[in-house]
Amino acid sequence: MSEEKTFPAIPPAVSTGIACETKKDSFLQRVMDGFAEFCRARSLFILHYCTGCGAIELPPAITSRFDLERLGVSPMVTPRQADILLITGYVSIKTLKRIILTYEQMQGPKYVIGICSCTVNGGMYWNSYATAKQLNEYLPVDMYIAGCMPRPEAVQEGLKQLREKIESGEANSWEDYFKRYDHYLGNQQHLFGDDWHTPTDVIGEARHYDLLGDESLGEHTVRLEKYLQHHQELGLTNVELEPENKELMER
Amino acid sequence: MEWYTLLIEFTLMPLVAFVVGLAMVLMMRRLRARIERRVGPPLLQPLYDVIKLYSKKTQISHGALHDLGIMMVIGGYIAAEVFLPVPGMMGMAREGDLITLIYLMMVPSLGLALGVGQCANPNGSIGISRALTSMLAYDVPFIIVVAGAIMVYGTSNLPTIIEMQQAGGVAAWGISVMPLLAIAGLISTHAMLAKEPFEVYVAPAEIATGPMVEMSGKYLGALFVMQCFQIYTVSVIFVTLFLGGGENWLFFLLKIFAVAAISSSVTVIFPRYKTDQVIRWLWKWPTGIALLGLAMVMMK
Amino acid sequence: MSKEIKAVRLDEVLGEMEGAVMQRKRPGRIRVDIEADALPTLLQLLKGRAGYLHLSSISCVDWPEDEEFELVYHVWSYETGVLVSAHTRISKQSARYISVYDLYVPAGFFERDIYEMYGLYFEGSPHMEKFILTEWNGPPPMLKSFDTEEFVRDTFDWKEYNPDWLQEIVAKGGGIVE
Amino acid sequence: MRPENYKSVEHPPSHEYELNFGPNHPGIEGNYALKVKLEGDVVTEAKADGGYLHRGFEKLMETRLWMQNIALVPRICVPDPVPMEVVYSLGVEELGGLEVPARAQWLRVLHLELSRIAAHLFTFGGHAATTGMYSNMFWGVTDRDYVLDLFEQMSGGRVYHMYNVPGGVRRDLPDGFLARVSELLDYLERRLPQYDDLFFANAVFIDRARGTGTLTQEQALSWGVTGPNLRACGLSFDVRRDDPYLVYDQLEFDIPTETAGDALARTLVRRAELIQSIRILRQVIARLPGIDGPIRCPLPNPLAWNVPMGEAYPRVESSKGELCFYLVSTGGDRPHRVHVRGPSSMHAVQVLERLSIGTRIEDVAQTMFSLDACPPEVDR
Amino acid sequence: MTDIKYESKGSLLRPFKALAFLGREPVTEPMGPRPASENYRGFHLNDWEKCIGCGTCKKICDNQAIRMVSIPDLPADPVKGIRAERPAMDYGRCCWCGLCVDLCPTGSLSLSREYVHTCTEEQISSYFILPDPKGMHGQGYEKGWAKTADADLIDLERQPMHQLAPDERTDSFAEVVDGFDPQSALLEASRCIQCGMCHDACPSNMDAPQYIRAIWSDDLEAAIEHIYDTNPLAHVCGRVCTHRCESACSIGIRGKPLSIRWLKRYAMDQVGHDRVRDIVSKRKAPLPDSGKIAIIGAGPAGLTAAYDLALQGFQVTIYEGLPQGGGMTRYGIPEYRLPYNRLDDDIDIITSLGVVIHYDTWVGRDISMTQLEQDNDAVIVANGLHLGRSTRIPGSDHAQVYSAIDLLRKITLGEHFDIPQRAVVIGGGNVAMDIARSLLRLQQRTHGRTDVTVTTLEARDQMMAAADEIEEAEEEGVVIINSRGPRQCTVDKEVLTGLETVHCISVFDAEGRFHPQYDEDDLTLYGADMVVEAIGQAPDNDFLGELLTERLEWVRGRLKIDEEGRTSEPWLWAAGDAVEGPDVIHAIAGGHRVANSIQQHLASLRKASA
Repeated sequence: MSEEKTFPAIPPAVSTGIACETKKDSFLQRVMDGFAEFCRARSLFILHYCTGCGAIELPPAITSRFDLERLGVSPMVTPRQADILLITGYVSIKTLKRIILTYEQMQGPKYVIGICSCTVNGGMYWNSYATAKQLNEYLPVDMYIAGCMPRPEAVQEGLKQLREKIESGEANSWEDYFKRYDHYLGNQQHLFGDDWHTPTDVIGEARHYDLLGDESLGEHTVRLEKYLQHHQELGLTNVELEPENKELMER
Repeated sequence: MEWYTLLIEFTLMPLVAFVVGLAMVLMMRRLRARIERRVGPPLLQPLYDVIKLYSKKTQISHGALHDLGIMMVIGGYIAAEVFLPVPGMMGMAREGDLITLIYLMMVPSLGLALGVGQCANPNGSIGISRALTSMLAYDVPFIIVVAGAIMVYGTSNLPTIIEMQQAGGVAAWGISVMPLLAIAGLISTHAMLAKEPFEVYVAPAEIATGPMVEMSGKYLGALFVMQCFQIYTVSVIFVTLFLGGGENWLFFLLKIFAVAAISSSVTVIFPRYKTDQVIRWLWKWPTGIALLGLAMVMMK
Repeated sequence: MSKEIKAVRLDEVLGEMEGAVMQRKRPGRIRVDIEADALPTLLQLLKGRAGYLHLSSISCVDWPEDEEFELVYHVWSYETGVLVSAHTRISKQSARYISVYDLYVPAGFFERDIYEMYGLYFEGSPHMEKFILTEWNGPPPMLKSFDTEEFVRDTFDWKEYNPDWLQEIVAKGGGIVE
Repeated sequence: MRPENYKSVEHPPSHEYELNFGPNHPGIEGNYALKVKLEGDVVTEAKADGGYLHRGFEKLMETRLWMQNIALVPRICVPDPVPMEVVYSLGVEELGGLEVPARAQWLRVLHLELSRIAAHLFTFGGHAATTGMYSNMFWGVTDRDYVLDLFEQMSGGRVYHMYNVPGGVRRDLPDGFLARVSELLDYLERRLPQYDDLFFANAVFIDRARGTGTLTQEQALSWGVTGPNLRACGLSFDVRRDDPYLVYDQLEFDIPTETAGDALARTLVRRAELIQSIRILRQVIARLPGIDGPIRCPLPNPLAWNVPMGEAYPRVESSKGELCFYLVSTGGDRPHRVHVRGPSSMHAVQVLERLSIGTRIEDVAQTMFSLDACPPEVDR
Repeated sequence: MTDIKYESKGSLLRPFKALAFLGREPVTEPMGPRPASENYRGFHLNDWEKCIGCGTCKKICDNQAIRMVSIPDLPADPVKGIRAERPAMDYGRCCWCGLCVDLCPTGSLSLSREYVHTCTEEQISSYFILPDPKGMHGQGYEKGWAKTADADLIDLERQPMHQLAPDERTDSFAEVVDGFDPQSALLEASRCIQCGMCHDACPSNMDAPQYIRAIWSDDLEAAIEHIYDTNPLAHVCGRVCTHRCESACSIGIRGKPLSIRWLKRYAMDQVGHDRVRDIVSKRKAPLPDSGKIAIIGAGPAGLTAAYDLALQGFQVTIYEGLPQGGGMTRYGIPEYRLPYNRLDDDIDIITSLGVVIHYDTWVGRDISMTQLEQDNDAVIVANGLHLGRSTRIPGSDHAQVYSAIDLLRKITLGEHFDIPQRAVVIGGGNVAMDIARSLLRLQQRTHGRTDVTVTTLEARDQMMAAADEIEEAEEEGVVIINSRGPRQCTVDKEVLTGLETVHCISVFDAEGRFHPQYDEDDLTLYGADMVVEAIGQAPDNDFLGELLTERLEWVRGRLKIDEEGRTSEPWLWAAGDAVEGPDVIHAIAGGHRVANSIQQHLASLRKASA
């Protein structure tokens, strides 16, 4: 990926299937979109990843007593299959890297739910050197559920709210990640250092799906591209840059 | 047969298979929920899931083989449905036979192997090798069962087999004629569905759902559809071979749902075996029973 | 070996160790203070002759005023039901000590932990690399000289809330009292 | 052509893989990873990778008042938080020379044993899920939830109770609580045969668990294994009996053991422990109404509480094994040092690494769950 | 219960029993939140009526989730210990441990049974709430986790203070109260929750939380440092302060307030006098803009002003008419409450800073005001209240009718007067108690028996005197008769025979003004050979001279001062009881005020001239 390629004219969107393309205003299209949103709101695959202690209330929420499957929720094993990334509480910096990568691997539309106090303002661990304090600096968050930790009923309520948000077509934070990628990347770089990068090509994706916004590219993405270019010149592929990335990927 | 009838049947048979398959998946999930002491998903949940997956706005592909593999998965089953006789629709069933069907049913597995191979995820690779291993394990008893059935009925043509059974009433049903083979057949069809205790290649806790690990959006949707086809196909084959096929739609559906229900119940109450245990178990019990059944059939 | 014999053996062992100061804190709890170079020998004797098979933990304490680390080895005898804590002090200057991994396998974990958290290196320990703090570039965080609150203040921002009720109060001249 | 969001890696031609088992992996308990090298699907090398849940508890505890730390400690081990509270309280009491009233001690035993039941039910669920048996997981987690209901009535919180404070407990029991505990125990006793049918006596499970992750007694002793895992190797040791704390010396209970040391033995030991916990709770229910008195000794103002100088090493038997805190006070209002010695720091790291080598990939998850390792406790 | 052996092979059929659950009802709860348990720890509730804004919740919060918000609409009363602040909770931090509830001194804070709150990124401000009794979403959930008697983390009881038994103390002027021993002082100090209400309530704004914290950490010298920040008469205040701090103490809302006064005394008593002097001398930090100041009266106000100014390098001269310093604290307070050597210590520290005190020097007699004005940059009037007010009832001009303040001065000076066999004191304030108890001691010493009656206009619960004073007085044998208004002093043949009183129905009228109503039919005579009037004092301002008196502005017999303590004359400041009414700590505050004002005034003068 060279630098010249960083700022070309945005290519036209390519149609890739149902509801994948940009919105056209035809009636049929709107009906289709509405229907897709209706189904999306009723089929919520959550990623089975316990990032923090709030995860302990998810098994009760999913199991018989509170049975989230009534809301169409199923736990999914890999980020590829999941729609919802549940951040269950504090996020240690080590985990945050994995979460970001996980998020980037998920397919849009994708939603992030921040559970517990810690995702909002640091929570209990506000003075801990090891945890990130505000989740929304690094990822766009659709819904917060208060509590330390929230009870299964609160999780249920949060998912219901998310469902309404999806159905009304407002749950577009995943587009925000593309559109304001520079902002998120900047915060990520602030925390992880300037050479932070994931093996995913967020900019390429944004370009492909016509999701480039005014803030998609900026000083931070330039830094990232320079870094990647430098490594490419050394003859390394994207993935082989660091063993860590490989590990990130293989989950 | 007129070409247009055939065309209608070619469209209708996979569609029926899909719809019935969705209902079977729902039944499976509801049944599981009941044993787990909970309510379970709403009625249209399997449909929502599939549509949701197909309406994902971004999509990752790992290359041409990945796409091709998934096409083979769906294509194999769609083709298989056309060879499966249902009440009122014969499709290609008269032209093909049991052996064709079995070959067609291997196509999806191979397609999956092909697709997953390109995903370059070790979990997927392990999953595929496990899938092929378990195929080896359940195919042995299954082939014996099929062989036994062909021997009993004297033909591998499915419509003929159905007609023979329906002509003789319940006493002529495969399950009465060759009970041991029926048992072995039930076990191996259950193994074919890759459900516990033979669920070795999806095993989430071991290899993060194996072949599905890199499947997203439409690909996963395709696998969901495949699951519908698979459970339908396997049930119909069993019903065709041993339960006299469908006299009419009501009985047909009752029978295939009964078979699916047995399979689903077993799934809920067992953990999974390890891969080597699966092979050992399948080569020991169902194979043994099938051989015994075959011997009995041959002695008659 | 009977409980009594083992108990006698403990006193023997401690008697043999020169410079070891023993203190019975309460039944089943013995504290031994010992020089750093004699501690491995003590543990060896305790394990070999008095049946202290279980290394419960190795704890490190930072004493910034003394420029020293205190290492505390808790060993437990399943037979006599006595927990011996062996205390020793290491100078922070050298920040190196000898591993007891070959004596007690669990030491591997604890020593790595102390290495990560305090920067105290254990010679001969098999895992002298990062485990928990692989993504951490700062100083060993458990050192008293590391101020986690200051680090957090420098690294992170806090959420700024501006709810309606607060706006109203601010308009009236009130507000958050710092 | 759609963009790839990462480039593929070619596998080496041999059958060797490197696989990251976790941290986002359903086979791993919590947010934890095991990097394994595979040949075919046999593990040749395993290396634990922790720190995903690291919050720096030991550091944070040094920055907070003695009383404030009660909010922090239960969070060290999420599935079994009560022993954390108790062991911290015991430590501060030892340092401060506080006398815990008898009623508080019995309440703590009640709390601890309920927590042990909850933790074991959770483990059965988790263990079953690794073998693909979700129904048992659903059952286990749901039945644990009934215990959480009791916790909620007792302490006002479902998961984090913060019920034990140095000097005693925070609230007395609500009315009719013991009767509800008794009901729950009856219920669990009715349920246990159903669990046996589904899970413990399930031939497939027994086939799977037998011989998985086998520890010999020598290995267990030398690797620092404690708790049910140690008892599954044939050594009858339990801190509750052999280094008693609270009022465990006034209670009758057995220490169940097995000799095989594999996943099955460990599960059976836990199952028997569940029964013993029920037995202990029945004794507590019988005796608690006769023990009146305060639930807490007089405490200094939490904002101005200097705990006398000294050190303490309290030990309790958590559902996972031997749990100790090493507390050092310099006479200040905050601890000088708290070292958390959780049982899982052994089980999830060195023991798991060693047990994984030579097994097949399918056994790794089961081994971990059968060891009942708790990653937050490793990471702290 | 079945037993499963390790050896058993298990069964493939037993699991099928679980299929029985196909026929059973699910255990799933209906959708929506279940009611939480009775002591659930949900979102906060705060009873704004009870809450005093002390901020203790903020201090115990280990997550810094609580912030105090000042709300202008709310009533604030520093004297009663009420701030117009309320806690606000950040649910991005809270961990629902409930320590804030357990430590809340008023019990206003509790947790509700409400626990569901979700919001989107845009609504994230809803995570920051100001709890009120209605709950987070105004839906009035019931109270969950609240304070209970057995789980209160606030220590409501005081450390007991040893004092002399009544029969031990009546025969001498020995100090009644022993003061804390180190252990109980530490324990008492540890009760402090550092809310700072005492600081706000103290006229001199003494930083009591700081020195209490220092006492608790056994760093008494630091405590002395903190005390001398705002109070040079530490011994005096450690003993006889009217301790408004203790009335404002937030622990006092449900329990006994902290013994702040005794703690100060403890710190002062423990650190030797020489050490205190060393500590104070280190504070001296001369300013360039110093000058010469004259102070009239060596009472608390004058001494405080002198201390402040001397620290800044001013040359301070105090003119005191009486033979010793201390003003009303010496001549108005008996020695059993304030031993004179302690007062001497306090004065010694001030003089050690270079303050010159001319005793027995009456301004107006020995030196004129004009002289002072000429010689100094500024003059402070702190002459105190040395004239007793009279009831002016018939017979009150009798020689055996004394004013309390005169009598107390006589006792201190050792002047002779006839110790009465029976004495009646009119008044219900602290001075009445002082004179009653002093007379009682003198009676015991002279006659071996005691008979002192105190008649007060107010009912018992309205009495002005401090509760412990009243209690101690009664212990010693003083008879207190409430609700009696003096009618006349009965004189029989030039000899005082007693005081006739009338029943007082009410003291104040509906608007709170002093307007006693009597029941004229209920007359009682208390026999006495001495009647002491202790109903108030007045200043003696004759020394100012006619000219100056006319130039100055007056308010109801007192010098008019602005809020900085300045009179209408630019060189003259006034402070202390004479302008503010009798109270030691107010006088000290006034001393600080004028010192500060003078310093600023002179600095601005210099600046203007330069």
